[in-house]
Amino acid sequence: MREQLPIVIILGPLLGAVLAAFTGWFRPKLSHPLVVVGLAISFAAALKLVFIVAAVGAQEYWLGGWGTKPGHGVVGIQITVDHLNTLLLAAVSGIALLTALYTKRLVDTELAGRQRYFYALFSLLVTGLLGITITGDIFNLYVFMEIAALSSYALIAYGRGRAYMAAFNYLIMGTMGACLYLLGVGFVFAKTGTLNIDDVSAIVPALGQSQALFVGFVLILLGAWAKMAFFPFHGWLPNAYAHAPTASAALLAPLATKVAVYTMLRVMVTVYSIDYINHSPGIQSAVLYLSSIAIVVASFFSLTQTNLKKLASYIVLSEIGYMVGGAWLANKPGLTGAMVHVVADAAMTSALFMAIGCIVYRLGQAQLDDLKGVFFKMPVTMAAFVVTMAALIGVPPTCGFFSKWYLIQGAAQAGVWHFVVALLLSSLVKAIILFRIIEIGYNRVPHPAIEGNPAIPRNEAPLSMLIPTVAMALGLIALGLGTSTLVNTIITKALPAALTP
Amino acid sequence: MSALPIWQFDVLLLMLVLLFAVVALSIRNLMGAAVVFGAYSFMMCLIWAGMGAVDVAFTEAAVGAGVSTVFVVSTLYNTGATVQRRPGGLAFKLFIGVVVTLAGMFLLTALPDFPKWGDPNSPVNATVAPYYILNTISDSHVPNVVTSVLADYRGFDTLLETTVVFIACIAIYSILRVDKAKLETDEPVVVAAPRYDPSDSLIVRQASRFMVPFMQLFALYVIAHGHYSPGGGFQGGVILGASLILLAISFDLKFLLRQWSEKTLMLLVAAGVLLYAAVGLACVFMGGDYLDYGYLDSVLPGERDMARSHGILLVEIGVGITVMFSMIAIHINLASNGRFDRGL
Amino acid sequence: MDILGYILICTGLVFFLGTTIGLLRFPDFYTRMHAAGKGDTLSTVMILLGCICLVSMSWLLALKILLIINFIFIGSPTATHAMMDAGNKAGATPWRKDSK
Amino acid sequence: MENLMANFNYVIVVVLMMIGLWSMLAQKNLIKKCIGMAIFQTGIILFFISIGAKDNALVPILAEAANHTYAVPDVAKIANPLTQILMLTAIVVGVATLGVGLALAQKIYQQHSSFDEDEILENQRK
Repeated sequence: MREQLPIVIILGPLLGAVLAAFTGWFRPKLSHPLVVVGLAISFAAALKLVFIVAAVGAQEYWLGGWGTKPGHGVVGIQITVDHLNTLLLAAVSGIALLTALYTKRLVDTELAGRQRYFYALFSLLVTGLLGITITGDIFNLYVFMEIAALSSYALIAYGRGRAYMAAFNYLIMGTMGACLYLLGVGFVFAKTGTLNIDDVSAIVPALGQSQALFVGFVLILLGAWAKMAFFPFHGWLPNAYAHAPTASAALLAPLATKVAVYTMLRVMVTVYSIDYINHSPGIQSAVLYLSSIAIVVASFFSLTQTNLKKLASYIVLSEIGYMVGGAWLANKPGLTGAMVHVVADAAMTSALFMAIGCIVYRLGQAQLDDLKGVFFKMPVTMAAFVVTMAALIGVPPTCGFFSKWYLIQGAAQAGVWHFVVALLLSSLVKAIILFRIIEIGYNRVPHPAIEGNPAIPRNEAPLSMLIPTVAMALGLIALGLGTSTLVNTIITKALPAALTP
Repeated sequence: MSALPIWQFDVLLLMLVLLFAVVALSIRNLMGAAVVFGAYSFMMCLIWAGMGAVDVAFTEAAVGAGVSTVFVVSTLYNTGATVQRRPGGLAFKLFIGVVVTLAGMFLLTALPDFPKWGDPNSPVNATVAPYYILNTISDSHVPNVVTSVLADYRGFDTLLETTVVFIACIAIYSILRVDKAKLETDEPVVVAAPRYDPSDSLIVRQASRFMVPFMQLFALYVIAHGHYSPGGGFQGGVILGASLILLAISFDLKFLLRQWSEKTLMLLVAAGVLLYAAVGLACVFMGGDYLDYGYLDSVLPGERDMARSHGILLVEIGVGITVMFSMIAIHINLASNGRFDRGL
Repeated sequence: MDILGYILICTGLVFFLGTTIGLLRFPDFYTRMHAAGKGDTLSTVMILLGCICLVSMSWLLALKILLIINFIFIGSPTATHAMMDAGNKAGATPWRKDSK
Repeated sequence: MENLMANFNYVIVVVLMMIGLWSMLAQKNLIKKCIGMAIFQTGIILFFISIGAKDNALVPILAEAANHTYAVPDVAKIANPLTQILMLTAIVVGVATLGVGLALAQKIYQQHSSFDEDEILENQRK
């Protein structure tokens, strides 16, 4: 059964979604458990594979048994679990599982009467994201991309009102990204004749300086950037995530962009080699400048926001700059930092949106001014929130610190000082935001002792939401403590061997 | 069956395609734009058929030109159909124009690097693809190479593609479907004045009543004969769906919903995906990899290659079911504004 | 047989030309639809009949083409009728000799 | 110039792509955006079919020799099946996206009685 594990990761959420679509008509209550079971199976398989990969190396799986044929390469579709994606697979399925448990109450209240297909779409989105991560075939990746994209449009549109326009804009940008990616795949395919990532990467160096391959590379990158809302293409993201129902945003925000970053990493590291980037210094420095701009601009926009959800969306945007920049430093600490940060940021954003979801659930809205006294009202939630923000700032025992440390190290090594400045600046901005929220949450309430009225009643979010939130926040610290182990056992092996240390 | 690419003819068609694209985007009447877009798709079909891609041309004729146009038209039926010209915004349009032109120039720089058009020894034609042509008979005994690659060698893509259709269906359902009970209080509904109701006409009704059985027969032939001739689950499913959409248009939605209730439709959409996924899962339980139909030889008649052939038929049926019912469900949703009562 | 096929196809093309001219030159919606509906059907059927003559070796193919002809014979006039009817309901006024 | 004629398909692909992309980004009408998206997609499909085309090639359906047997096919004379499969998938994905886009546009029209992006944004600001 062990060799079937890679496909189980995909099949769990896929079958869970299809079955949930059935039970939505007979026993609507059954949809949620089915999806949770599917995600749990997927998570278990992904976790097992992390250990297998760490112990024995990459696992390959050929759909339909169509593997390598002499003279033709791989004729079928291959899915691969290797050092580069195994951690992200575990993170995606794990976060999705926790989010699925967490969203139960939110969906019952926020989307009452309309939740027939919510969990099916939720699970299909996870299928798409896991598929993008696991696949070893560049065209198959496109199909998974569209699966994830179509379900996320629907999940955002659940928000109604302005969410429709946000979803439509996302649809246009997302389709543009996917089309550019597909065109890039076409260019690569035209020069190499194969779609399998391993085969392509074996052929690419032999072709030398090929303009078609270069154009394909740029197109694929542009596609991935449109999908991850990197700086020039970022317009859709804040509206989409802020107007989406909290239940959808809690899943979309942590995972969708991170998986797009992974796509970029996969293309940079495996499909093309990292030398390819070192040989085009003009583009490298341009992208580094873009990422710095992305970080700074997004950070300042997050300062001006008054809505908690929108603020968090801008934080997501600035984090994307970290990862793109780190990857494009194209040296060892930079890439390590980007790879660690993909996983760490998925966890951090997830915890952030979960905490915000708890607040929204109790307060009904998420304007900053509504947070008055929230620390007295929901102390546990806010504790998780503070831990999350600390992780985003980069306070030592949390995972945010370590990835940021690697990134700064990489930037210093490459001598890209503007990136260092941007990183520190964004940490500063996040610290300001945190203190502002603390100030609003603690101080703007008339002190109960002075006014003589009883203390603000504690009114925590329900346990089904609180436990995943707290678990996620604790996970941030655990992940931080385990970072060095993960880097040593898995991530170093994912780095290309030719990289200068 | 030969397809001789007369290249002058191709060039003419390509220019026409460009013209149609420009017209479809510049025309101010949106209904007209939809129709021109349909014509554009048909032109594309011709080009592709000329390059030997009959299956693609068939699918585009059924999906791109047929069903897409119906979708656009039924959307417009519920809404306004003209573009109001508004002043301003020229600078933005110009800016985008410059950006897009630069992008196009960038793409054109790769042109000299491409293998020559029609070269049988180009990487694409000489690396992986020959395997399929040489081995399709011995592997699965399916002479239509497209079908065997679609459902067997790259069957996973097709499973996901079916899933995409399924997602589109449930996504549109959850976006548009509104509860009739809530309708009065919840959202205002803009109903365009009905322009033309074909169900008035006896001729249209009788003609479509006469045509529908033939269409369905043809669709079943396309699915079942997909191993030997162009076609398969997608094309057949779309035609089956189109035959019922024709009924829905020429009679009314109620007529269709009497036979296929909303629940049945939506369940069958999921059933097709489930059938496909279950066939794949059965292969795992028989000891093979996922979607390795060869391992089904103990339950299906014939040796491994015939088991593959039958497995392909099974999954094509699954594809057909999903595509057929999702096309109908999407049409009903779009045409009736999610109210499932009346519409185009 | 081949010659018959070519003759049929050429005749069909002539009718097609007539259709096109009619579509462009006739004065109002109804006469244009009349040209399009009638000429189009006849010319397509003739071209397809010509094709049958050219592929007379294959009976299956000929049968398929016959089915297509059958379809066009039903579909095309019905579509023309539906469009005419729609035009009538939308209030397109017919052209008269005395109207300019 | 000869190069241009030899690769005429690719030039058309690039132009179609430019038209589609411009329309997706610059047009204000939601339906026009959807149509532009579809044009972009068909352009890409044309690209894939073009790279898989072969001169004087037959359709990728093997001809039966006699009695359910098949001769070994001449690969150079049979069009590339692989690109065709990929594009079958892309067409279906395209229509799925178009459908979702139209559904969203319809919902937006219900709220704002307009397909015009500027007008919708103005409405939202109120």
